[in-house]
Amino acid sequence: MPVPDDVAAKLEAMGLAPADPVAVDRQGVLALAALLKNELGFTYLSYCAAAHRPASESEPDRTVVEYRVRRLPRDEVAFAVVVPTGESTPSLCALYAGADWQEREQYDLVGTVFAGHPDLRRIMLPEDWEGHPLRRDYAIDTRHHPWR
Amino acid sequence: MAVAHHEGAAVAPVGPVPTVVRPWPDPYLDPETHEAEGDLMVMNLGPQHPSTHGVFRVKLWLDGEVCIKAVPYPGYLHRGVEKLCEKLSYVQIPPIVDKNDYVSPFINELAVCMAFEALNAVEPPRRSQYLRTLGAEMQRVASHLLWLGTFGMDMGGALGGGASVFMHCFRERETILDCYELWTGSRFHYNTLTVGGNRHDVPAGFAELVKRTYRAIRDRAHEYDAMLVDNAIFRARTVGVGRVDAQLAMELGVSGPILRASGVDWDLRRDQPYAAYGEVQLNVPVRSGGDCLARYEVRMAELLESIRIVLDLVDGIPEGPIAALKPVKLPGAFKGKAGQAYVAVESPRGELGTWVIADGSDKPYRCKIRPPSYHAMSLLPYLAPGSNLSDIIVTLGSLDPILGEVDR
Amino acid sequence: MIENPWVWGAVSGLVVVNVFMGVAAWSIWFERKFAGRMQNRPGPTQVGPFGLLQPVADLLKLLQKEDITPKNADAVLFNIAPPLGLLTVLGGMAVFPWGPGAWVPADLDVGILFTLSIASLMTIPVWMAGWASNNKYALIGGMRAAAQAVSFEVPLLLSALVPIILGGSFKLGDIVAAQADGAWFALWPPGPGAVAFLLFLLCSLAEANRIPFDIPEAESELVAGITTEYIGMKFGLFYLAEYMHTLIGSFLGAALFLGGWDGPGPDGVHWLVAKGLGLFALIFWIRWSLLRYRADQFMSVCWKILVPVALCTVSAAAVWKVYA
Amino acid sequence: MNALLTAWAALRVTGLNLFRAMNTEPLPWHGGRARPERFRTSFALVHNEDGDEACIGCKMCEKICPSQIITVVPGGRAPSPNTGKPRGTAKDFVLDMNACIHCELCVQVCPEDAILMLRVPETPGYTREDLVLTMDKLYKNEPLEKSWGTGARLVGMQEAGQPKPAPKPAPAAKAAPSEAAPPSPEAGS
Repeated sequence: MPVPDDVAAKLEAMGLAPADPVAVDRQGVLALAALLKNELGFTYLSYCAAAHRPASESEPDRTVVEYRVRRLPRDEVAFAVVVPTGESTPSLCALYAGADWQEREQYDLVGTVFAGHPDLRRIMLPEDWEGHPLRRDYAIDTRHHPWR
Repeated sequence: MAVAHHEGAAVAPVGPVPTVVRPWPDPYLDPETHEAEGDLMVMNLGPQHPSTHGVFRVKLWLDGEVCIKAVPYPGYLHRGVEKLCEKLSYVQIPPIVDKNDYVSPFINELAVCMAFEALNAVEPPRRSQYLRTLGAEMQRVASHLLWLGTFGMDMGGALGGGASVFMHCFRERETILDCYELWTGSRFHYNTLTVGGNRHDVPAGFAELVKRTYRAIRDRAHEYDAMLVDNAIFRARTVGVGRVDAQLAMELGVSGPILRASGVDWDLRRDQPYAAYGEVQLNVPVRSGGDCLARYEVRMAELLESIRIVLDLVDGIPEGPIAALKPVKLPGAFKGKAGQAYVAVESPRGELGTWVIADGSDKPYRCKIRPPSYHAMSLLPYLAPGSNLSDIIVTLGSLDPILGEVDR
Repeated sequence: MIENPWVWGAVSGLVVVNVFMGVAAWSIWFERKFAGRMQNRPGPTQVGPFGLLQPVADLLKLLQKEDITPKNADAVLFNIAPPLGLLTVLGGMAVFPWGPGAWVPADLDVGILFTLSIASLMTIPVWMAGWASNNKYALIGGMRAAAQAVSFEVPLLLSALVPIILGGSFKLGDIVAAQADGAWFALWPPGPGAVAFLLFLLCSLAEANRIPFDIPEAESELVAGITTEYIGMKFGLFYLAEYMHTLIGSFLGAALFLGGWDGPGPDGVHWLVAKGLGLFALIFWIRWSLLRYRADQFMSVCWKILVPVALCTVSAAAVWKVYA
Repeated sequence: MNALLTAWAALRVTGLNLFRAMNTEPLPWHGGRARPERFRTSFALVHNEDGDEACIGCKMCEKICPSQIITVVPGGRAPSPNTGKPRGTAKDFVLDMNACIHCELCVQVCPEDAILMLRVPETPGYTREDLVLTMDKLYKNEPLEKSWGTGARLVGMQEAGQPKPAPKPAPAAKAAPSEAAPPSPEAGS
């Protein structure tokens, strides 16, 4: 989906390239989300999803967190934040109530830490589970504890 | 509440946190601060409970029979589908995701197949698009019928009128599954879609069977109304119960009939047409009540609308091939071009999306399934406080959660 | 007939209890068949011809189950509650007249009051079970049952007052005799009798925990209500007691409002049985067709609608009795 | 009063259904029901028209199976006892029905139409081992009524009407990507 025109204009004013997803850094993600929600009316949080990227020659070990918000019925914008492993990204819970469960799921499965989340617990896996299964370095070939 | 094992993580500098007014109940309420008449009772509704529609636990703090706080614990049915998707090749995934939303497997297959096709910009042939639309609408009727039955059961009990509604709905649903059985050979987990098209063409006699089946369901729909919505007890149990605020629902990402029952006119089939929906006349029922009755009305109207679409479509399937790609012979038959795609379809429960990252190999790099029920379940901490235990059950039923999809 | 009241009581009591238990057991078969047909399915078919031996199979299954008392339950109360429940139900049958004359195990002068009060004692074992189970679902179920009993006893007694007023006696046999030759209270006098019959039917649904008033059990909310922790024959006794409660309610209704053993052709116990079982089937029909009220709605239905209507009916019956 | 009237409406519906035909499927030992020809349940290995075991041990089904329940041990090429021509054989073939999801992919990929699905109702067993179909059990299933789908038929159905393949794979070629998506989200940052 192409980024809607009014959003593209605002994004350029913020110095962001209108792409799918819009790449934004951790300092700017809350401001961008607040802009999208409060000024542009993107009140529907479609999903928050993270993907783990192992360290490469140019980049450190990191997760990429992508949020997609919609202005019903037709427009949608996605923005992605890169979170180096061991650091955290601000949570969008204060803006979108739905970010609560979404970020908990990503924390549980991918291991991204969201700062300022009111209730960051595991949601899918047992509380005493070790590791985050959707990380690329998570081994699935042991059939016994600790399952990795 | 911070959890010990990530306390060491460096916190990124946070900008000014916007303050928001939250007109809905606080899901993070500390029960200690509640002034109860007597003692608070902590009740674990589930994981083994007849009305949680699967394996699901809600921890309820009850003051008498009135709930003051609810904390849901999903995950009892977590099967690691997303991890499985990283380990299986693209062509092996459709039969696996059948099991996510086990009430509408066809639409699950559709969602992942469309996402994979979007990676390589594969366009399925027209006949396949029509068959997919037909199958999806047939499935929607089956899914809503199952919801109707279980909703009746939530209110009428397994040994009462609810069970009769349930059995009547299943009677109709079985005939729908007979249609699928004729088409795909399987009653439920069809594996009939593949990347780039369909695996099964419709056989002879299919259109007649579908027309007979769906006309019969349409002609009996008034019986469910007589058993449920016309009934004074049903009205007493649903009017004003579990009222969903549209603003909250949108922030939570709740979609589908629940959102439409709260007055938001949004349907992916109409607003972002996929498959052959662009060529199908579609009326989207919307109610503004936001309560259980409105959700019932929206779903019933959708059921009738889907029956109409099925009856319209089944004779007008264009001729032609059913698949754009060669039939699958090897796991590596399809390789996704490096990149990412997000495709959402309208499942009977709302926006069912697939977010897939490809790295050029025959397996997805990351495949996230965005299930509508997960978002619907996140409504529960907001709906439960202040309502009676019986109302929580009805509200939960009206959200139509499929736990296989919530937990994946 | 046997002259000694002790021997007569023992013999007739034994006959009534055994026949009744048997009827209750086969009524489960009947309900399953009946509900099955209403849901377009055959019901039990595998055990015996038409599944007729299903109750025997159920009984054997229940007897084979391990007898478990939960660790933290109050063992004494937990274990005496089911037989006590059955006992209270059976007690109500003692004064029931099965035919004209001496066809009654114990002919009390206040027979109807005895029956109703014994039947309402059922609340105590139910609450006992709910409390002793040490289970939150059972506790809520027991609490609801107690609340339901204190509210539904009122319209039940009031509606039973109507035939008492019209028949001019507390003795069940006299009430039935007063309806001889088709002057059934449900039909004559027009008005109070019919309304009272309807009220009685509704209240006996509530008394026997049947939909739409089955909130103490409410499987979709409370798992199995008071019987959540019960297993095997202890559960079976509760189950049986519930069916017998329904059965007694329908027979009482037949006797109080439908003329008992009176009917076209020769009078006799066959008419009573036919009417009783007819009412019984009606209760099942209602049960498998309606939804359940919420606890608070059901209380308001009771106090705001049933009680006032019952009071009016009693007054109307009294007026009829005095002036007509 | 309204409650009573609407209750009567509900009673009417259930009363009406008392006299409707039953829709229960008869139990299998009472005849069961008619099943459509594509109906698929368990598996069978079959012999080909020459009387040879059709399986050539190519492991295609083992590779495609999403739940990885098929184990094929190839037996190498050997002359057929019936025709004398050399052909592949399978030394062992195990299909663990405990985890089968009936996706029919193994049937679709089989180049020799050797593995087929059955059209008969599945029979439950008493142990988990009953559900592990060894080669003997699979060949014992051969005389049972089989589903319509075979590798050739399924492939034929999907290929029907498709343009004949040019030397290069035709469908992928026409799908020219209009907008090349970035390889990963952070590429733009």
